[in-house]
Amino acid sequence: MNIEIIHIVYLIASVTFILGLKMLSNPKTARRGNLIAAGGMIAAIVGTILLREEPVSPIIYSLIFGAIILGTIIGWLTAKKVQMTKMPELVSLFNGMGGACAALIGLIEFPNIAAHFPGKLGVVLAGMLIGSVSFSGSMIAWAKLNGTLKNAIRLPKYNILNTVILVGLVGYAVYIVFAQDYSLTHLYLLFTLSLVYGVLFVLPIGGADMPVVISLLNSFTGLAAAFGGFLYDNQVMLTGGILVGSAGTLLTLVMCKAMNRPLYSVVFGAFGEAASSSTSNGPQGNVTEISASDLAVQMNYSSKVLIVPGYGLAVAQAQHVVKELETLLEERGVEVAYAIHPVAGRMPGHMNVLLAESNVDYDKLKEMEDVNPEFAQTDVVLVVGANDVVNPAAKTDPNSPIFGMPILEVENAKSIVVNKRSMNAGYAGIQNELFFKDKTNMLFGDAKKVLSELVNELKNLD
Amino acid sequence: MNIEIIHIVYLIASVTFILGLKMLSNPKTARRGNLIAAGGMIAAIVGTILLREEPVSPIIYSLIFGAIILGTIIGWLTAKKVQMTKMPELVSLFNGMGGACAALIGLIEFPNIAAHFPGKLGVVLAGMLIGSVSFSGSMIAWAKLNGTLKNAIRLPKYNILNTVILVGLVGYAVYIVFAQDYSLTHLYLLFTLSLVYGVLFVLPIGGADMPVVISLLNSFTGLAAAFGGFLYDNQVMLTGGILVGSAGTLLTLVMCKAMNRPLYSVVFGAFGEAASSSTSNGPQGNVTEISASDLAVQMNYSSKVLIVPGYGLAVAQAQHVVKELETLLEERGVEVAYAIHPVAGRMPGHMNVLLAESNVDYDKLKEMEDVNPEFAQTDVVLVVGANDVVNPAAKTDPNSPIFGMPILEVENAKSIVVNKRSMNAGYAGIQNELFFKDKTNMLFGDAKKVLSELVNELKNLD
Amino acid sequence: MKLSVLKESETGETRVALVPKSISKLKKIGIDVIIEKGAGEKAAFKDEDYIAAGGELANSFSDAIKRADIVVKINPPTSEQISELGPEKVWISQLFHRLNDSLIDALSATGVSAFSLDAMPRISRAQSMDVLSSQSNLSGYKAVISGADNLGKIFPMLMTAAGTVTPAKVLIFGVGVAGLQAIATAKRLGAVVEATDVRPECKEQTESLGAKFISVEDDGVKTEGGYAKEVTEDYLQKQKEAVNKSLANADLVITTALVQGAKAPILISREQIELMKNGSVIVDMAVAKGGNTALSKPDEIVVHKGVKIVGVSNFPAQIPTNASELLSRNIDTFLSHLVTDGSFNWDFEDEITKGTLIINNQKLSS
Amino acid sequence: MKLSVLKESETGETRVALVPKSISKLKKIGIDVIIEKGAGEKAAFKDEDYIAAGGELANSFSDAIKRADIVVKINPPTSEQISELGPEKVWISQLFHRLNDSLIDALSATGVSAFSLDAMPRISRAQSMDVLSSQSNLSGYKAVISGADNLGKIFPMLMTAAGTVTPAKVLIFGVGVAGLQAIATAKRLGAVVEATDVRPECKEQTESLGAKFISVEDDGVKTEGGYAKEVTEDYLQKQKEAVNKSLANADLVITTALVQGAKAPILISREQIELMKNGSVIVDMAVAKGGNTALSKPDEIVVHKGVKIVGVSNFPAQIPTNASELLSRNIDTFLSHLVTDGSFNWDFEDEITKGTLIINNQKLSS
Amino acid sequence: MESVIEFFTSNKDIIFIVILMIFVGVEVIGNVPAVLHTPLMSGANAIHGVVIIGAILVMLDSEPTNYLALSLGFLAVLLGTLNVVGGFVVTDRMLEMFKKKK
Amino acid sequence: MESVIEFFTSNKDIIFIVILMIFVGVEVIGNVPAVLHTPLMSGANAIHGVVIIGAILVMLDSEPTNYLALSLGFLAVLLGTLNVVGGFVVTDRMLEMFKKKK
Ligand SMILES: NC(=O)c1ccc[n+]([C@@H]2O[C@H](COP(=O)([O-])OP(=O)(O)OC[C@H]3O[C@@H](n4cnc5c(N)ncnc54)[C@H](OP(=O)(O)O)[C@@H]3O)[C@@H](O)[C@H]2O)c1
Ligand SMILES: NC(=O)c1ccc[n+]([C@@H]2O[C@H](COP(=O)([O-])OP(=O)(O)OC[C@H]3O[C@@H](n4cnc5c(N)ncnc54)[C@H](OP(=O)(O)O)[C@@H]3O)[C@@H](O)[C@H]2O)c1
Ligand SMILES: NC(=O)c1ccc[n+]([C@@H]2O[C@H](COP(=O)([O-])OP(=O)(O)OC[C@H]3O[C@@H](n4cnc5c(N)ncnc54)[C@H](O)[C@@H]3O)[C@@H](O)[C@H]2O)c1
Ligand SMILES: NC(=O)c1ccc[n+]([C@@H]2O[C@H](COP(=O)([O-])OP(=O)(O)OC[C@H]3O[C@@H](n4cnc5c(N)ncnc54)[C@H](O)[C@@H]3O)[C@@H](O)[C@H]2O)c1
Repeated sequence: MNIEIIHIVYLIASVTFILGLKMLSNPKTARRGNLIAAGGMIAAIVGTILLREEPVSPIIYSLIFGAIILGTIIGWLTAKKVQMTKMPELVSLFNGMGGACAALIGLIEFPNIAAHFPGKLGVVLAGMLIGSVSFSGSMIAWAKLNGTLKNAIRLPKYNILNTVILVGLVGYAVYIVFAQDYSLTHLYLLFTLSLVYGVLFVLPIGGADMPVVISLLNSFTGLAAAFGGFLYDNQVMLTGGILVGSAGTLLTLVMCKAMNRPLYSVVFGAFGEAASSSTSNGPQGNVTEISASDLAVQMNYSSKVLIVPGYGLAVAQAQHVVKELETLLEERGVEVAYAIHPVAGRMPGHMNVLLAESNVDYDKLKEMEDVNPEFAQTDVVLVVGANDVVNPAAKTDPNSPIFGMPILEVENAKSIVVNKRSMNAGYAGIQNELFFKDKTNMLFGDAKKVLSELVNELKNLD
Repeated sequence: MNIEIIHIVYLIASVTFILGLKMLSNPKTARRGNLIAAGGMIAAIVGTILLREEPVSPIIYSLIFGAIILGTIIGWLTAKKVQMTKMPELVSLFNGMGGACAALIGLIEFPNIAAHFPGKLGVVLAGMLIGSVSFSGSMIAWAKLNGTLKNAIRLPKYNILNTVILVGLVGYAVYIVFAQDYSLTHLYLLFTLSLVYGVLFVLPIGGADMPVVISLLNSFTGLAAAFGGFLYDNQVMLTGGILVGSAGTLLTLVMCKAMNRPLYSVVFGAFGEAASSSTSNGPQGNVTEISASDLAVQMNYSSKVLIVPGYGLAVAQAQHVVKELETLLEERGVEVAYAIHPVAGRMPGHMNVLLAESNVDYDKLKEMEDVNPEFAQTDVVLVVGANDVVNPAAKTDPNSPIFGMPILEVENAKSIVVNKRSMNAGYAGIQNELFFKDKTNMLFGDAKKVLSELVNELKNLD
Repeated sequence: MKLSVLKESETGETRVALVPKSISKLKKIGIDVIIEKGAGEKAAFKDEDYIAAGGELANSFSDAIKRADIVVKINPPTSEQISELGPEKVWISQLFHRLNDSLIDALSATGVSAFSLDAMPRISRAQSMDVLSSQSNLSGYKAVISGADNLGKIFPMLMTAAGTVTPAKVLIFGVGVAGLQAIATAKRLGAVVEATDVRPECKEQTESLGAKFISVEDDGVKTEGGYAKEVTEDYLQKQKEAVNKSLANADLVITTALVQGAKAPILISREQIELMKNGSVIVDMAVAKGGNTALSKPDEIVVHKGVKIVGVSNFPAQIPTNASELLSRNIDTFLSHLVTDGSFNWDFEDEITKGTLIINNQKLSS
Repeated sequence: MKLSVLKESETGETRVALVPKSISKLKKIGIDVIIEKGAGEKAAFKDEDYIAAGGELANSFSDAIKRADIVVKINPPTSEQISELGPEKVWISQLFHRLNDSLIDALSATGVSAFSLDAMPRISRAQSMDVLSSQSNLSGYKAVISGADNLGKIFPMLMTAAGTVTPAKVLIFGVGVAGLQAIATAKRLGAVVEATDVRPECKEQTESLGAKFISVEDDGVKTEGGYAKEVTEDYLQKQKEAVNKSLANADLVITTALVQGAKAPILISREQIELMKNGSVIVDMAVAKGGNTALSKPDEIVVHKGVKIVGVSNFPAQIPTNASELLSRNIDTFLSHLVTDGSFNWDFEDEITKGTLIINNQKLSS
Repeated sequence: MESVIEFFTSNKDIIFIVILMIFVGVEVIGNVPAVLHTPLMSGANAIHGVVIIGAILVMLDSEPTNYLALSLGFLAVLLGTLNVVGGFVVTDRMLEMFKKKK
Repeated sequence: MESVIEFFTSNKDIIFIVILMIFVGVEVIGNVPAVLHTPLMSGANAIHGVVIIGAILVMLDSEPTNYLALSLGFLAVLLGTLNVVGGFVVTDRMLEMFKKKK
C-alpha cells in the first residue's frame, strides 16, 4: 500500500519539478516556481523515508536524519550568508555535492549490483562516472570563481590529452561491463580517473566562461541522477534527472549563444581564447557587459531611471527609440528623466534638437546642476552614446584635456549602464575610467539597435 | 520480433507528431512540420499492417487496403479541390470523420470487451461517447459553415437542456459499467444520445464562433483517439490523441482569448450573443476583422505595401510607430510607400508635418494622382485613421457631401486593411462602403496602440 | 478661347494669378493664355518662362483685356481695369463682394460676368479651388517665420555651456487653416504652443499637432460653411479669463480669428496687451479685416509698452512663388470646372458655379 | 570691487554684456555691478530690472567707467571710451586684437589691462566662457529664420488640395557651431538640407542631424584649436565641382565658413551665383569677415540676376534677449575665473587667463 | 480509494506518459501566432486521425466471417483515412500561402 | 541488434518517458530571458539534488552493520542534502531582486 502511495508522491514531485522549471523561466513567477519545486522535493524525500514498508533499523534512521539535519543546517546557513556576488561559485559548489552524492551511490552499489543484477552494471558505472566528473569539475570551477585558482592552467596539447582520457574512461567502463570483471580495483581506478578527467576538463577554461561550464556540469549531474533513477527504477529521480539534463543542456546552449561562442569550443576546451578581448587599448582593467534582457529586468524593477544622452545618440539617430523606452518605463511606474549635459553632442543644444524631434516633454530634460544631486536616488543611469560628459577624469585628472569641465556625476547612482559601440574614446580622445567601475555595466552596440532590443525585452516582460 | 519493432515505429511516429505540432506553430517551419507529422502517420499505419505476426485472412487485408485507397483518393481530391475560403468547413468535416471512426471502434469492440475485459469497458464507452459527440457536432458545424444551416437554432432553455443531457449521458455510461449490464440496447441508446447531444451542443452557436467550436471538437476527437490507445495499449494512439487533446484545448483557449470571449461561454453555449456587434448604425452589412498578427504575416509576405495616413494618425500621434513599421517592412524586402491624399487630416499638409517629424523620407510620399495607378500592383494597403479620403461614395453617390472629390482608389489593391477605432464616420459624417467590401479587413483600435502591436508581431516573425 | 492674366496693381502685392505650369493644363481645355508683361516678375516667374510654356505677352492691361474672353487677377479690378471691361467678357478674381457694394455696382455696369474666388463654397469638391484655404495655409507658416524674425528670442529650448535658453511660448488665437499651420510651424521650431478657438472640435485638431488647447467654458457653435459665427460678449469675457495667464507668459501671439462676412473680433484688448511681457510680439493676421487686437494697424509695427504688434495684411505676398503656384492651381481647376473644350459650360444648379458667380451677364456659350 | 557695464555704441548693436540675472552671481564673488543707463533697453532688460536685481545705474559711460574697477562691454571700446580709461582698471570685451593693431596700441597707452573675450581658447573647460560659440549658435538659428523670411517659398513639403509644395533645398557651407545649428533649424522646418565643410569629421556630425554631407575629395585638415586653416586653391576648385549641382538646385544657401585670423574664404564666385535659380537666397554669415561670396556686402541685400544675397554682420543683435543672456553667462563665468572674494586671482600659467589677457598692466591684486 | 491507487500503480507509466504528453502538447504550441491558429488546428485534426490505427487493429483481429464487424470496420478505416489524408493535405494547402513571394 | 530491440521493448515506457521528459525540459525553458539564466541554472541544480533519494535508498537497504556502506551513505545523504537545501535557498535569494520595489 505505502509502496503504491509513494508512486503518487513521486508523480506529484515530478510535476512540481516541471512546473518549477517553467515558472523559473519567467521573472514574474520565478520565485514561486523555485518554492514549488522545493515543496515537491521535500515531499519526495519525506515520502521515501516514511512510506517504507520493510522495517529499518533505528540506527539507520538516525544516521539518515542526522545527515539530513546536518546538511540542512550547513546548506541553509551557507546559502543565506553568502554575498550576492559569490552566488555563482556557491551554485558550483552545491552542484559538486550532488555529483559526489551520485558518485558515492555508485561506489556503494557496485559490489551489490555486480553480485545480484549484473545487467544494471552499466547503469551504475555511468552514474558514478558522470557524478565524479561533475564533482571534481565543479570543485575546480568553484576554486576558480573563488579566486583560489587564478589562471587558466593548460597542459601542453590539453585538447588531445582530454579527449584521450575521456575515450579511455568510457572504454574502460565498457570493458568492465562486458568483461564481467567486477574487482573493486577496477572500480576505484575508474573513479580516480573520472575525478582526474573532471579536473583536466575545467582547468584550461578561463574565469569568464565559468557560468557556461557550471551549466554544463549541472546537466551532467542531472544525467547522473537519472542513471540513479534507472538503477532503482525510481521515477522521480529519473524524471528529475532527465529534466535537469535536457533543460540544462539547452540552457548551456542558450548561454553560449548569448556569449557568441559555439558549443564545440565548450566541449573541446577551446575556451577562453577570446575571453580577454573586452579590454581595449585602455589600461584600466576589465569591463562588465550586460545584456539587453538583463537591463530590461533591472529597469523594470527600478523606481527611478535617468537617461544621459550624448553624441552617440545623435549618430545612431536613436531619439525615437529612446522616447519609446521612456514611455514604456513610465507605463510601468518607473520615473524617467533625461540628464542633459551642456556640451553633450557636437553643437549647443544638440540633445534638445533630437529629443524635441521625438516629442520628449521639455519638463523631462534636466539641466546638469539640477540633476547632479538626483543621481544618488537613481536606481539606473543609462548613458546612451555619451562619454566625455560623464568622464570623472574631468574632476580628478589635472592632465586630462577635459579637466575643469563640470560633468554629470553618474557614479553616484546605484547602478550605471553605458551604451556605446566599442571602447573607443569620445571627442576628447581619452579613455573613461567610469566604464571600469564595479557599478558600471557596458551595453555594447549601436544605440538604435541596442535600445530597440531593450524595448522589446521590456515588452516581453509582461 | 515484429511486435517489438512496431514499438520503435510507434515511438518515432509519436515524436514526429510532437515535432510536427511544434513546427506548425511557427510560420517558417509550419509546412515542413505538417509533412513530418504526415510521414510519422504513414509509418505508423504501414507498420501496424505489415508488422503483424499472426496470420490475417487476405479478405481482411484487401478490405483494409480497399478502405485506405478509397479514403486516400476521396480525401486527397476533396482537399485539393476545395476553394481557399471553404477550408474551415472541410476541417470540420474531416474532424467528424475521425470522431465517427472512434465511435465505430467503440460500437464494434463493445461486445468483445464486455465479454473478455470488462475492466476496460469504461474506456470503450468513453471513446465511443466522445467520438460520437465530436462526429455529430462537427457535422452541424460543417453544415453551418457550408451555409446549409443558416441560423443559430435555439430550443427554449437550451442551456439547461444541454447540461441535463450531458449529465444523463455520463450517468448512463457509468451505470452500464457498474451495473455490468452489457446489453447492446444500452449501447445503441447511448450512441444515439451522444449523437443528439453533439447536435444540440453546436446548434445554438452562431457562425462567427464556429472556429472555436471546431477547435474544441478537434480536441474531443483527440481524446477519443487516446481512449482507443488506452484500450489497445497502443502508444502511438495514446500519445497522438493526448497531444491533440491538450494542444487542442490550449488552442481553443487561445482562440477564445483572441476573440475576447471566455471559455465558459463556449462550454455553456452562451455563444453568439455578441457576434453581430461588429456592425454599427451603418446599414451596409458585415465587416471582417483582422488581428495584428495575421496582418503581420500578410505584410511580411507581401512585395508592396502602401500606407494611407489620415486624420486618425494625427489624433493618435502614431507617426513614429508608422515609421518603425516602414523600416521593419523594408528590412524584410517589402517595398513601402505612403499615399498622401491632398486633404487628409485637418489642414493642408497635415500628413507631411507628421511624417516629417518621424523622418519619413520625402521620396516615399506619393501624391494622389501618381499613386492611384499603383494600387493595382499593391499587395496590402494599410489605411491608418483615414476615412473620407478613401470613401468610394465620392465617385459613386451624387448625394454624398464628398461627391466629386477625387479619392485614393485603394479598392484596386489586392487586399485592404483599415485601422480605426470604431465604425464611426469621419469629417464628412458619412459611412464608408469600403469597410464592408470582401477585400477589406478592419483592424480596430487606436492607431498608435494597434500599430505597435503590429510592429511587435512583425518582430516576432523571425 | 483666350484668357488674360493681369499684373497685380495693389501696393505690396507680389503674387501672380497664373504660373507658367498652368498654361499647358489650360490648353488642354481649349484656353490660350495671354500674360500682361512682367506679371510674374516679383514671384520669380519671368516673361520668358511664360512664353516657353506656350503663353503670349500683352504689353499693357488694356491690351491684355482687349484680347481676352476671360480675365483673371488675384485682387479686385482697379477702376482703370473696370473701364476696359465689357459684355461678353468674364472676370475672375477675389471680389469680397459683401464688403464692396460700389465695386460690384461698377463691375455690373460694364455688362461683364464676374466670379469671385473668395466666395468658393466650403465643400469637399471645391477644396482644390479654394483660394482662401490655400493662401491661409501659407500665411500660417509665414506668420510664424515673421514672428520668429521679430522676436528677440529663439524658439527652441537649448541647453548649452552658456546656460539654458528656455523655449519660446507661442499662443495662437483661431485654429482654422492658418492657425493650424501656425501651430505646426511653431511646434516644429521647438516652441511650446497653446491655442484657442470658439469651435470645440479644434481641441482634437490642436492636439493632433502636439499642442495644447485652451478651452473656453462655453459652447461656441460653427455655421454650416465651416466658418465661425460671431460670439457673444459673455463668451469673449470668458475667453479673456481663460487666456490671460497664457498671454502673460507668451513670447509670441498669433491671431487668426475671422468671422464670415463681419469685422474680425477683437480678442486682445489694450489692457491685455499691457499684461504681456516686455519684448513679446503679437502677429495679427486678421489685420486686413480690422484686426484681432485693439491696437493693430495694417502693415505697421506698433510698439506698445515693450510689446510689438505686427500687422501684416497680405502674408501670402511675402512668399509669392509658392502662393502663386497654389493660386494658379486653384484657378486652373476652377476654370476646368467652368470650361469644356474651349467653351463655357455653366451649370446654374451647381453649388460651385452658383456660389461664385456674383455678376451674371453672360449667355451660356461664348 | 566694482564692475561697470557699458551701453553698446555700435550701430545695429542691440545686445548688452550683462543681464540682471548675473548681478547676484557676481555679488557672491564680491563684485558690485553698475549699469550705464539704458544699456539693456534694446534687449528687453529695463533699468528697473537691473536695480531690482541689485545693480546701480550710471548716467553716462564716463560716469560708469570712472566708478569701476572692471569695465565690460561686448564690442571694442570707442575712442571716447578709451580716453576715460586708465591704469588700475581692467577692460573686458571682444577686441579682435589680431586685426586691430591701432586699437590695441591705443588701449595699451592708457595703462589699462584688457581681456579679449574672442581670444578664449577652445578647451573643454573654457566652453562656458566662449562667446564666439554661444553667439554663433544663435546666429545659426537666426540665419535660417532670416533666410526663410527672405525666401519666396516655404520650407516644408506640403501636399494640399491646391497641389504639392516641394520642400525648400537648403545648402550650408561650413559645419561649425553656426552651421550645425543652421542645419538643425532648417531640418526642423522641413527643408532638405545639405552641407559641406573642409573638416572630414563634419560628415558624421552633419548626418547626426539628419542632413546630407557633401564630401570634397581632398583632405582638409584642422588646426589644434578647432578652427579650420586656410585651404589650397586646388581644394577650392574641387569644392566648387562638388557643390555646383546642389547650388543650382538650392533655394537657400547659408555660408558660415571662417578661417582663424584670416579673411573668410570666397566659396561662391559670381559665376556660381549665376548658376542659381531665380528667386533663390544666399545668407552670408561671414560677411563681417569679408564674406563667403564674391558679391556679399555687409548689412545689405544685394540682388544679382534674381538671386538675393543677404549679408548680415551681426545676427545675434537680432535676437538680443537670448544673445545677451548667453553672453552675460559667459562673462560672469569668466569673471568667476578671474576674481575670488572681491580680488583678482590671476594665474598666468592658466591657459584661459594667458590666452585672453591681451594687455597686462595690472598688479596681481586690486 | 484502494482501487484508485491500485489502478494508478498498475498504470503508473501510462499515467506518467499522459501527464507528460499534456505538458508537451501545451508547451509545444505555446507561442503560436494567431495567423497559424487555423492551420495548426487543421494539422492537429490530421494527427488525431491516428485513431485509424484502432480501426485497422479491429479489422485485423476480426473473424473473416463477422460481416457486421468487417463492414463497420471497413467504414471506420475509410473514415479514418479521410481524416488523415484530407487533414494533412488541407493543412498543406493552407500553408502554401506562407511561401515568400519572391 | 536483437538485444537492443529487446531492451527497448522491455523498457518502452521508460524510454518514452525519458524522451518526453527531454521535450518537456527543452520546451519549458525555451523562452527564458537572459537575466534568468543564473537563477534557472541554480534552480535546476537544486532539482538534480533529487539524487539524494538514491542515497537514502542505499542507506535504507544497507545492513546496520555494513559500516563502510553506512558511512559512505551518510556522506552521500549529507552531500545530497547540501545540494538540495543550498540549491533552493540560494536560488530564492537570487530571485529576491525580482520583487517590485514599490
Ligand atoms: N556640445 C557642443 O557644443 C560641443 C561642440 C564641440 C565639441 N564638443 C565636445 O563633444 C563632447 C561631447 O560629449 P559626449 O559625451 O556627448 O560625446 P563623446 O564624448 O564624443 O562620446 C560619444 C560616444 O558615443 C559613442 N557612439 C558613437 N556612435 C554611437 C552609436 N551609433 N551608438 C552608440 N554609441 C555611439 C562613441 O563610442 P563608440 O565609438 O565606442 O560607440 C563615443 O564614445 C565633449 O567632449 C564636448 O566638449 C561639444
Ligand atoms: N486637409 C484639410 O485641409 C482639411 C481641412 C478641413 C477638413 N478636411 C476634411 O477632413 C477629412 C480628411 O479625411 P481623413 O480620411 O484624413 O479623415 P476622416 O475622414 O476625418 O477620418 C478619420 C478617421 O480616423 C479615425 N480615427 C480617429 N482617431 C483615431 C485613432 N486615435 N486611431 C485610429 N483611428 C482614428 C476615425 O474613426 P474612428 O473614430 O472610428 O477611430 C475617423 O473615421 C476630409 O473629409 C476633408 O475634406 C480636410
Ligand atoms: N472645403 C472644405 O471642407 C474646407 C475648406 C477650408 C476650410 N475648411 C474648414 O473651415 C474651418 C474654418 O477655416 P478658416 O481657417 O478659413 O476659418 P477663418 O479664417 O474664417 O477663421 C479662423 C479661425 O478663427 C476662429 N474664430 C472665430 N472667432 C473666434 C473667436 N472669437 N475666438 C477664437 N477663435 C475664433 C474660427 O473658428 C476659425 O477657426 C476649418 O475647420 C477648416 O478646416 C473646410
Ligand atoms: N571649447 C570647445 O571645445 C569648442 C568651442 C567652440 C567650437 N568648437 C569646435 O570648433 C570647431 C569650429 O567651430 P566654429 O563654428 O567656431 O568655426 P568657425 O566659425 O571658425 O568656422 C565655421 C566652419 O567653416 C568651416 N570652413 C572653413 N573654411 C572652409 C572652406 N573653405 N570650405 C568649407 N568650410 C570651411 C570650418 O571648418 C568650420 O566648420 C567646431 O568643430 C566646434 O565644435 C569647440
